[in-house]
Amino acid sequence: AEPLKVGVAISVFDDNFLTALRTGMQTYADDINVELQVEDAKAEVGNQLNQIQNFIASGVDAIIVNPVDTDATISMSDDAAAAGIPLVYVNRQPINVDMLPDNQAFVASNEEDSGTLQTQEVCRLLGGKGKVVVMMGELSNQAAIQRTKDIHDVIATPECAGLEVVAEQTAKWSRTEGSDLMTNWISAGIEFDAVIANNDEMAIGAVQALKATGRTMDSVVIAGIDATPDALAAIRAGEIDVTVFQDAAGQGKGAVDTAIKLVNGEKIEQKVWVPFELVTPANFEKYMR
Amino acid sequence: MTTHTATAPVAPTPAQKKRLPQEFSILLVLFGIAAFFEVLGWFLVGQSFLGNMSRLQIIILQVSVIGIIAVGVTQVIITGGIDLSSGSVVAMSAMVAATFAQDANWPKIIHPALVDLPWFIPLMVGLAVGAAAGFVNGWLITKTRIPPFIATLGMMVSARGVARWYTDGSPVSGFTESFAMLGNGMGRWAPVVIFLVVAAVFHIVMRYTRFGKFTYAIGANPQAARVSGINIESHLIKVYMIAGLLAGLAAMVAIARIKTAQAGMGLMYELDAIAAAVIGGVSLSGGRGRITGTVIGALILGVMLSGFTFLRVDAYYQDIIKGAIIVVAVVVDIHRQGKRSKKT
Amino acid sequence: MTTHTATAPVAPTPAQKKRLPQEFSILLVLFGIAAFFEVLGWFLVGQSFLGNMSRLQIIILQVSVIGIIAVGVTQVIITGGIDLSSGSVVAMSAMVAATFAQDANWPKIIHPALVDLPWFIPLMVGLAVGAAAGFVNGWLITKTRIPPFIATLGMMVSARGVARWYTDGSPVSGFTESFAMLGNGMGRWAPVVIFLVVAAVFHIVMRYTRFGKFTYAIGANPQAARVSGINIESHLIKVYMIAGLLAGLAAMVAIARIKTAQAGMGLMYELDAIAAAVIGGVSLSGGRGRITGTVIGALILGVMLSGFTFLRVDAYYQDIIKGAIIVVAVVVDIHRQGKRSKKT
Amino acid sequence: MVNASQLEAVSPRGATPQVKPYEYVLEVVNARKEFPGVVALDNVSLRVRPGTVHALMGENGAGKSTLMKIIAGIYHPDAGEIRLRGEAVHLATPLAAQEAGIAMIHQELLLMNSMTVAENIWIRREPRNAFGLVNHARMHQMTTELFDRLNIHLDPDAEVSELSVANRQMVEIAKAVSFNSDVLIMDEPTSAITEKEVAHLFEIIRGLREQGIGIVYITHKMNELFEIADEFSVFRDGHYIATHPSSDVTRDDIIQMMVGREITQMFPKEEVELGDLVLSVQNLSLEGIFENISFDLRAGEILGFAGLVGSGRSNVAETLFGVTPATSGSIEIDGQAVSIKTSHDAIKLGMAFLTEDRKETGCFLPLDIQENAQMAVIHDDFVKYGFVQEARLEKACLEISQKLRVKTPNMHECIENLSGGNQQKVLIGRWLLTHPKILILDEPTRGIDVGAKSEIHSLITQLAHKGVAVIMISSEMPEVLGMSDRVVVMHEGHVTGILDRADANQVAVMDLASQ
Ligand SMILES: Nc1ncnc2c1ncn2[C@@H]1O[C@H](COP(=O)(O)OP(=O)(O)OP(=O)(O)O)[C@@H](O)[C@H]1O
Ligand SMILES: Nc1ncnc2c1ncn2[C@@H]1O[C@H](COP(=O)(O)OP(=O)(O)OP(=O)(O)O)[C@@H](O)[C@H]1O
Ligand SMILES: [Mg+2]
Ligand SMILES: [Mg+2]
Repeated sequence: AEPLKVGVAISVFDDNFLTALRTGMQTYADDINVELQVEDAKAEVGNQLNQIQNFIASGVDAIIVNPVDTDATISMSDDAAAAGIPLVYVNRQPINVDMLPDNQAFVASNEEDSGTLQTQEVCRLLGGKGKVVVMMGELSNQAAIQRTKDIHDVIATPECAGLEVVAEQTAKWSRTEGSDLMTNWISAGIEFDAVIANNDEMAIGAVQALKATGRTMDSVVIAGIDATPDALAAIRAGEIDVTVFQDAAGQGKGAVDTAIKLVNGEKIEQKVWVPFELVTPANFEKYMR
Repeated sequence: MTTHTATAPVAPTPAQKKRLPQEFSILLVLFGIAAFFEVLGWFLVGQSFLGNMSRLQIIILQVSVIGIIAVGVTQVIITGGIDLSSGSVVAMSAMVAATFAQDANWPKIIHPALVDLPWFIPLMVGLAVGAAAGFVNGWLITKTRIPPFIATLGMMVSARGVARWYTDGSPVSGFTESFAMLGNGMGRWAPVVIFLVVAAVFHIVMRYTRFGKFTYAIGANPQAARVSGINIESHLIKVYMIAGLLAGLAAMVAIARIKTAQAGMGLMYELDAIAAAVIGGVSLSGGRGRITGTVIGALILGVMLSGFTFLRVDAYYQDIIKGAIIVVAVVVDIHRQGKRSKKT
Repeated sequence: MTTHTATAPVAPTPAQKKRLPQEFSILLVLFGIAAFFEVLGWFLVGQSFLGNMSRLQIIILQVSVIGIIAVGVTQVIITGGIDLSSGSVVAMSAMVAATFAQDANWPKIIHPALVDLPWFIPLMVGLAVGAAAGFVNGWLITKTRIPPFIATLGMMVSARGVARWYTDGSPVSGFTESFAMLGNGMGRWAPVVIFLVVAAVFHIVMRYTRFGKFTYAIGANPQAARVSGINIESHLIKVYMIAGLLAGLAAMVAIARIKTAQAGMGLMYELDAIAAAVIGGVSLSGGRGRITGTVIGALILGVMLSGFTFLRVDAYYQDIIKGAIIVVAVVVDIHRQGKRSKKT
Repeated sequence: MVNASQLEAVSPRGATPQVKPYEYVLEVVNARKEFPGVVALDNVSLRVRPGTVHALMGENGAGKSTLMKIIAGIYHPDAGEIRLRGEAVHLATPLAAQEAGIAMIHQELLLMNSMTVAENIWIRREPRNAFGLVNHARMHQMTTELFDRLNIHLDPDAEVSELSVANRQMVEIAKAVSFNSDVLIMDEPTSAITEKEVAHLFEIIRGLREQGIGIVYITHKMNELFEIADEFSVFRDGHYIATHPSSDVTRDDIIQMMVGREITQMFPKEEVELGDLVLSVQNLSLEGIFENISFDLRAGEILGFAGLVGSGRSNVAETLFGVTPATSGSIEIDGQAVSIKTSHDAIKLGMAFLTEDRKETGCFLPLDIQENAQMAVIHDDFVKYGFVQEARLEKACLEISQKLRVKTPNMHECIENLSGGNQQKVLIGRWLLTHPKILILDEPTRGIDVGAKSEIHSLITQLAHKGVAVIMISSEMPEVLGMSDRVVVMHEGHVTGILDRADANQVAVMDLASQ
């Protein structure tokens, strides 16, 4: 039979996590003989809408979207529904997640867990007490906002009430900016026991800056999210203490599976959660591939 | 000594040879690219590229926003300037105007007192914000004499900052139905209609009005323009204001179409708009170029985008090829126009 | 009728007044901005801005990469051209070279046969990739006569595509210790040293060699340069190749410093590099500007970045202010240089 | 001044005068060059003997510059041969021509404005030290030596952009001389300089001639011809007409050959009944540039402005026209005090201003002839509701360009492709379209051939007849003296005297001009 044709609109290729998601998706699709057409919106919402409409014009069987702007999903949903093409959102929660048409779904990990898992582990390592600096991702990004909120939520619980956030700034998900931000903090004389970063890249940047000033890695707890290969290597080197594995490939695979089910008219759960997993020096080897 | 009959020095050939318009060569490039996709389409996908109404619609639809911006940018380039701020001005106008376009049912309203306003209010706000940004650009360029590249680069960075700051980076959605018509009305053709009207108006302005003639004159030789009695300062300010206004209009069409405004919108639009103009034969050194060329340039970009998806070209290769096509389009155009650019 | 003593028709002031170097005014701008942060620092943060070695280091460190690119871009701008491709060329060189810089212990090796190579091999690869991209730019500009803006815009788009395509978008990490020294050696001063050496070399090249004179001549008046016997084509190709090579070098320093290479690297670096040059007094219309100016321009950008973080300025405001400072720096520079631009 | 022994010190190749095995140092045989739509040169030949000044004459657009550019390796001929010192050569690039011993002063100034005088002169030939680095001190010294030799007073380290047009012209001359070439081409070297510099240049040329250099000299100034040229060749419409020793012919013969008809009157000045006072300027000053300029101008009067280069004549004109508004002083037009802050103000008051530098402040090079001609008139005239009245305008432009005998196929030719003289006519047309009451002409016949020059002169006379008041700045003494009712003489930003036609003669003017 003709292989299924699925159009995939990724918000931005230049993102390590989304690259893992994308390659996971591609590998899986190749295995089960599904043809993917992957597009890069370059973080621009208008581009993405155009790509989806181009998919519709080309008559794909299903569309998978990793939205640039989770508010923009209504018109995407409308367009796909009007053309009768099934649509799956992946990784980023669309604003209309609770009113999706029948042949649409959402596959992701629940961001409420990521920051929570991460901060709880930091809290445990510090014994519930200490000064924390927070490196935020790009502020327009829902995950950055949610993960930062998670941190504050955990600190608001009685067990971790001894934690105090002494500085909180954005390093735009980037290693270079993370490193520069950390250097600036250090030179501003800010003291802290832990760094909680919204992702691993910024955490690695912080490590590099800290090492440069001669601070020993045992004296500070560093936490990231994503469990990228670089972060796992840093855990092995004793530099990063905590990260959270978000199953990128799992989300990609889940999105393809869900799309196929929708094409076949199967009844499915409209929200598919792929769980987060805590990664520490005790279990990191499991995640090294 | 050879003998010569004296001829009158002025000999306007009575039957002036009608030359092909400059845009002709770039139009051929457009057709060439379209034909290329058509042929490959039959071979690789077994489908017609152009014989598909919804694809034709999306081709024009997706260049409408860039096209509207490019019309304004074309004027700026003809004066010998450049506008790098368009993309950021789009974002800024979009964010500000969007907060006036929300309907009362939306969970995340920015100004609770200002909901369900008629559609033209956010539209006016968007245009005004764009024009204001353009005014600042023009003012800086004429009064402080900094190069347009720098003035608009500064605006590019600052306007993006304003866009982010305005709602703390959160997107704004939930527009009234009437406002959304700007991007979806007329059977979804509204953006295209707006684009074509804008292009037609400015085609006429540039070719048949004093304003247009002065714009070319300034780009061709600002000092001579000044001696000819043209008030360069006020004219340039107008030109940059129009460019800003059109960026604002583009923003309104874009957000009405996608029904959300986001601070990251319009990233790199300035480059696409400039590329459309230059592919269309507008000279970056000023004084040369036409709106029709820019429209064709924008269409080339649109055909490329759709064509790639149609042929299922990998996103990686898309960029590689897109870069090459921009170059080739301009090369072909220059070589067809040939003679004019022969000078060292 | 007033009486006048007869003077020689042309009057060169006998005692030639030694003029201040052009960079003087922009140096004042740099000091002004630094002083501004210093004062605000004491008021708002209760700390010295400059009296902190590690901050001074990071200021220079974070501009090193942009600075190296900007040196190459400065040459290009002096010829009257522009290079929009630097950021993408950084990404492309980084990706390609990085796959030759991995050590054997890394879990995701790209070429398993090519690990633990000596540091200069990836370095050479990176430089070669950059120079090749520059060569293509120069070749396109001189042989097909397309404007530099278009040639390098095409390269910007294409090179980014190549960078993504090369490893399917996945980042490359796990560099050998020896390679990482390029970005971390000499007590982390390596990037700064490389930057300053590059700047010094090209300062000499531009001022004291024929190569430099030709570069200025081409930018000042290409026709005059041509009739003076300069081979514009071959010279421009060299200039663009050097710009590409330096982008490649910047890429090597950048990835060695952050120990990873990503396809998204270097985004917008071209604009920062151009901004550094123009802030430093390099004229976009060609023929004017110096490497020292560019270095100061880069430092202004670096001071701004650090200053904002130091004062804990909100990211939103950072952009707004950064845009304004770029403009103000150039305005101040132009007004201090004053007379030269008096002509209408 | 310059003498041969001084020049001997830095003598060119082949310095020792010896029997030369060739008669002509430069020969062009049957050259042809076609541009899209124009045959610029058709089967022309030119032979230049060493040690002579060979003048090349012809109307605007005759193909003189084109041939020179071929000799200098800038253009490639479609057919024909070039022989240097008797041998056929192929000059593929300007560099090849330079190396073959050809130097050229270009008609349009070709200097690198943002570089210094010294850098301009020695570009590609910079002295270098042991490390291969440019030796600036030596370069400065070489420039000073060159300038001393040529008696030029310029700062070698000055930026060219700071120099006046005349001084830039001198830099070009010095640069060309510095090559010590066998063939020196001078394409209208005197178009931007006054009599004094011209005399000086002729000294230089005579020195070079003594050294055996073959000089090709192009000019439209007939009076220069007999002073300096040994031989001359005439081109017309891209064709070779004739070559003669200058002793054999009269000036009228040459004009006859160039134009193909006779031009009886060079300066057709006619007595015109002067009308009312139109313009009255009192104590006009522009700080640092000129001071206390006062003069009156009547309808139908032609007021000449004479002075040395840099005396401030152009600056006064620019100020009158609002390009650089005055810092003090008053201007009255028709008895009304007026304030002229911009050129637009001036145009509205019925003024028109032909600037001296075609390329910098005159032409819109990328635009066509009509667009160039119409630019000053579409402020109010020819405009309805902001729309330009194309048809009316085209007719008017065509009319004026026919009247001025602009040589072009049609109104939509790009002005860039016209010869300099024809460009000048289009610019005059631009201002005539505005029907000015006061017409300011700054070097109106610069670079214009005799035929066109006399046309322009009779046009000026006609305008005067119609009651137009004319201010004419000119560095060509016969022109000022021949055309003016009165002559204002300027020196270093001051008016040193106003002479009536009867009192105005060469000596009187030069006296006032150099004080
Ligand atoms: N680059 C060009 N493209 C097209 N036509 C040209 C070009 N250069 C010159 N021409 C045409 O060739 C002819 C000869 O021009 P040229 O400049 O040689 O004249 P000229 O004798 O030097 O005139 P002038 O005295 O005005 O300088 C003219 O008709 C001119 O329009
Ligand atoms: N923009 C300017 N800035 C400074 N000095 C200037 C400027 N323009 C002209 N000058 C100087 O003013 C003086 C008068 O120049 P102007 O061009 O008016 O003289 P001119 O008598 O018309 O001579 P020319 O025959 O060269 O046109 C010159 O010394 C010139 O260098
Ligand atoms: Mg000529
Ligand atoms: Mg003058």
